[in-house]
Amino acid sequence: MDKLPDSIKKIFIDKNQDKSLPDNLFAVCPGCQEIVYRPKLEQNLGVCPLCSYHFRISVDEWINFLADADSFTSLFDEIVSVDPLNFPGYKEKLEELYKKGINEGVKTGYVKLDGIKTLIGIMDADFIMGSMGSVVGERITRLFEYGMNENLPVIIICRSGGARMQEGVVSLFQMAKTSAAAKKFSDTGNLYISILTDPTTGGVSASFAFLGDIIIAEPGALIGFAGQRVIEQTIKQKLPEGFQRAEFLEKKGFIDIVCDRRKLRETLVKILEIHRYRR
Amino acid sequence: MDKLPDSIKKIFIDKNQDKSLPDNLFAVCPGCQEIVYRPKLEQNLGVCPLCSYHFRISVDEWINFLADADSFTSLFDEIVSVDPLNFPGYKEKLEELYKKGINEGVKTGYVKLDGIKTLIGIMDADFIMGSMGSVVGERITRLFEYGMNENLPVIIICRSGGARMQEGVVSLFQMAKTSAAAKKFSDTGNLYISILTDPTTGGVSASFAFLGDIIIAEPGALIGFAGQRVIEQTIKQKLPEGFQRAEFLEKKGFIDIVCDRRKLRETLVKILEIHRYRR
Amino acid sequence: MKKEKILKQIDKLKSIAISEGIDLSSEINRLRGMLELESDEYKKEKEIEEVFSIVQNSRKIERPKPQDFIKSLIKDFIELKGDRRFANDDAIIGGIGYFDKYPVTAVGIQKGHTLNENITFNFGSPHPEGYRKALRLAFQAEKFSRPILFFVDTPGAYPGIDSEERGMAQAIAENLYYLSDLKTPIISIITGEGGSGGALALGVSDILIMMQNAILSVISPEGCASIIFKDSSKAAAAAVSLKLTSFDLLSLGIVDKVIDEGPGLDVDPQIGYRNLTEQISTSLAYFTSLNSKELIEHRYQKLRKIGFYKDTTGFVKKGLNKSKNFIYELFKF
Amino acid sequence: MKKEKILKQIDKLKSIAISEGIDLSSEINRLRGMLELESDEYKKEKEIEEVFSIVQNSRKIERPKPQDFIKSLIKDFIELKGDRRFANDDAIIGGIGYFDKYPVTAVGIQKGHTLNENITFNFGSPHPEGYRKALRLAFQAEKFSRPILFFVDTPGAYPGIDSEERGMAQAIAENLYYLSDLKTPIISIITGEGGSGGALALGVSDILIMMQNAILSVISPEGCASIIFKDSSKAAAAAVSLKLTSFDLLSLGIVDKVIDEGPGLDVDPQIGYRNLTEQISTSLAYFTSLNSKELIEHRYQKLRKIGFYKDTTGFVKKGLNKSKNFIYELFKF
Ligand SMILES: [Zn+2]
Ligand SMILES: [Zn+2]
Repeated sequence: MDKLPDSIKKIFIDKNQDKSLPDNLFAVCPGCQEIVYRPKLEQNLGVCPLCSYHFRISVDEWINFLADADSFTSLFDEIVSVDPLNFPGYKEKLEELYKKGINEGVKTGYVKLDGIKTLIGIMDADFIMGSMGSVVGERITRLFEYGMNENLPVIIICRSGGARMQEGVVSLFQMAKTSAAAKKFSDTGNLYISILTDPTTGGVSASFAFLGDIIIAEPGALIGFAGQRVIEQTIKQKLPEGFQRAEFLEKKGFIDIVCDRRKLRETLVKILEIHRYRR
Repeated sequence: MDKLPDSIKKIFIDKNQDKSLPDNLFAVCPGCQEIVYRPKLEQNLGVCPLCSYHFRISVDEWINFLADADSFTSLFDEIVSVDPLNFPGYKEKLEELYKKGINEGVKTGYVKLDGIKTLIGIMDADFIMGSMGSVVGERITRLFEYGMNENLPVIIICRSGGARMQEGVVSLFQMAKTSAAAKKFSDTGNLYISILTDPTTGGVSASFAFLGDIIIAEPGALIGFAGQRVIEQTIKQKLPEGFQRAEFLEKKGFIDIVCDRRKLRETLVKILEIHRYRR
Repeated sequence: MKKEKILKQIDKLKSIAISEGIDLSSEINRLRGMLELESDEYKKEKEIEEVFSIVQNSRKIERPKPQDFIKSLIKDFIELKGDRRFANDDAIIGGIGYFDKYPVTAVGIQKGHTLNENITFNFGSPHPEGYRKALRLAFQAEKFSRPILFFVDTPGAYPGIDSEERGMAQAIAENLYYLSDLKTPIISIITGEGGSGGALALGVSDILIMMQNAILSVISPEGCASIIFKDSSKAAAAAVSLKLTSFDLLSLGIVDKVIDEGPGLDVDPQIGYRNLTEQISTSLAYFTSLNSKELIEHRYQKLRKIGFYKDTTGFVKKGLNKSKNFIYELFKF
Repeated sequence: MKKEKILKQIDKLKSIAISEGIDLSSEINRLRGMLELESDEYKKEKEIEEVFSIVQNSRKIERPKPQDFIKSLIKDFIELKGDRRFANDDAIIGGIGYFDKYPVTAVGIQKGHTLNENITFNFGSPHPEGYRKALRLAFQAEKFSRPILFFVDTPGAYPGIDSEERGMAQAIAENLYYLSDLKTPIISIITGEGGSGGALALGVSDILIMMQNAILSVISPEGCASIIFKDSSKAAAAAVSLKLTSFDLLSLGIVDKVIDEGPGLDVDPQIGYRNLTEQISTSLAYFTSLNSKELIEHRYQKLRKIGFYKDTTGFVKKGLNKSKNFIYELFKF
């Protein structure tokens, strides 16, 4: 990992609290407020070496970090978004994003993890908050269908603001569609591991994100159905510290494992193996 | 109903707070503390006409009240208790109870309700608190097995202090045995209605009592796993008003219907009919 | 307003042209152009007005609520309570009864006609235990081969601390998951306000029916306006953009049937009830005639096909994972 | 004590009889009779002592607890948390790993070796969510055809307000119900204190194994003494009456195998672990060789046959429902 990942760069710019630090070679960690040296952070998979704060990392970084070298082959890139409702500004937004080369709210394909072939979906928060429109729904659905036909496990790294409002009820029903596919996939006896990263909320959390046989969450990740602002407005009070965070959800019984990113790959391989996926 | 049911008589004696009332023709209701006239109470199925307090009634009274006239035929009376552990005093207790003519902790058989044939089990609290020993377990199990073979519904009126300690772990395993039978019965698509009356606790509550497709409770009935004294000793504080009562359990999501005894028969018939048991 | 002015001006010019014998046609055409522009705007305004009045109508306190539908359509209804885990949620009513000759399981989201009722029913916003109760009753319906009727009217699942603590997201997801292949017919009817995931959790069905003046939306128009348009006053316009009316959703292929309400359910519910009854009867007859494999396959395909996207397979010549730019090119056409 | 005195007295009389040449045989016989009586009592006392020391041993803080068994017997254990409804219960640990070559699901009740641990683990007394977690993991094991190992050591399900509020009775009942025909092998091992329904909820299995010094009881000896004997000091005697030791339960046909602990698990667990490992290996090989129908039928029959009663069918001549008195007559013989 010699290059500087873009998303981390962006985070440094966003989160950097001391503008005087030159060239963003250093960043202020939102977890410990300490100054961290960027290349160190990179080496550490985007986890603060001091306090283990998990920075958000990009789709490419996820692939680099999880997959065996050059093992990723993308699937379903051919499915692209349209603007079914003629929603104000949506078409322009899509064009702008495609121009940037971002493919959609989720990237799907297959990889090898320590030699074990598995299907993977990685959500892309840079594409309209990783929201689930028709394309995200269709790709996730196809991923499950592909998995049930090929008897491959499915791993999905979730990160989403929820439904894609610009596709209205069409977007809402992607929740039902992906959940139905997850059920059909499960009935073939195959394994689905869901990994919840910061943030996993709304329509994605209320569908395939919480339907994993095994649900893993990254430390500190915000996970929930309703947005925190909406809840605060409804109950007219401040939310408690740690509310809707991975550790909170684990205590409440909704997460199997809160797993440090630095141990995630090894954990996934172990889980895949025990489900007899090394052949 | 001309005769005075024994159990009600007994309750009057037990509960009667004003000993001066002659001959127990009147009783003080534990619900409203008012004086109630015994024949009125009888007419009212043992429910206080003033405050709807549900007095405990006996097995025979249950049959009289629920079943079509002369429709009850008992089953499995031939199974009687032994003393497998040679437990101090158990044999003598059993002999004493049999001498009194009480058959066991549960009476099982079939009845007709408004012409609909159904299997029924009625627990008898006069037999060692309606505790579940081998015979209760065996009769309940046979009731389910009979039901699955004949495609008949099963109704069980629960009332029990729990496991029969005098039969040790043999008694404990009746919970597993009856639950397994309930599962097998359910898989044949037949209906099991569980009716929880005062009290339903311990091993009976933690097995077939809570396994009904539909769970009905009598108003005010004490229902729970642990005894109130044990809980108070454990948590070192008094229990809140209404704790472990039917209405409490309904609020907590564990009871389908809290049903007044005076409406129970009609409710049961409706439920049986809707499950297509009138043929 | 403007339109009338322009029309009067055109009339005036025409009279002048005739009386004075001069050619004013270029000026008149200019005005006509303005008129067309004006008329588009006028139509749009009117549409916004209409759609938002449907939104408001769908929430009317006088409108019959799911519990009223159950009372009117289900004979001998027996309420069954509880999720067997944590609580009975009063925002959801469920039980068994007869629809016509069919024993059915009916589940509805309760909404109040009065403030007191609304407090009891939490304004029609269920907690996770409500959805879990619904699922429990659905499993029971499956055991006894009873069709299920869902009546849906909710601003949405309740967004509170307790809801999140008990896993609202998980509860909704689980409903979608298990309802998708439950082996008994499911009919879902949106009767009023179909609010997002909280409505969808009871919307997975063999046939999705909407009352004519009901709405179904991924987000409330108010929420959409403030999030997308950054202007909460634009709720009415957002309502149009969201395509949340029954006929919009019918034409999008998401809703299968729209039920004529006659004068409107709030005015006289009987016509709406009658039309709905007819539709349910037909649907029950059809779906109970399918075997469970056919039923499940039909339900899956119904959900499966929802979605609008462009499949560029035919055009793609390069390797799949290198098609990014190419796709972008395609998208422009 | 008394016994020794009597023996000395007999010796003395014998010497006198020989030295003095008189017949003391009747007196000696009288004393011998006393000795036998005394010996019965002595035996009983000794039994009470022995059994109660087993009870106390089963609860020893030094004794390995289920989490230690899992650590020692399960390779690559990955803990999986939560009931997906309300909470993760720390009194129960569950997860996946390998037993020998078998991927298994292992679930244990955690008990502490220290006060702090005990506070974390609630002294090995689970709440309803603990049993629901166990059941969730059991269903998952079924999906993936993984055998299940339950390690049980608990004073009982937690008797608290919160436990009752969340349906302890219902939770245990549901475990018994669904485990009874779960389509994957289940092996249950009572490692220490098998306390009543709270132990049984993880005791429904294809083979029920007890560590030699473990106990399994419908009620604690202390509870039994105070309820039945109305005297809490009679716990030790109650322990004998309850037949709660591994060998008692083996001979009652409830426990299938007793595992030799060698010097005792608290002294050196390795021998016990080794013997248990061997037994589990044999059992897994056998039960994984059955198809699911055979497996379920075996499990059902195993539970089905538990119970001691007299079936008087052969004797009954009268109508079944009039046999009360007749049964009473029979009972006396
Ligand atoms: Zn840090
Ligand atoms: Zn009264």
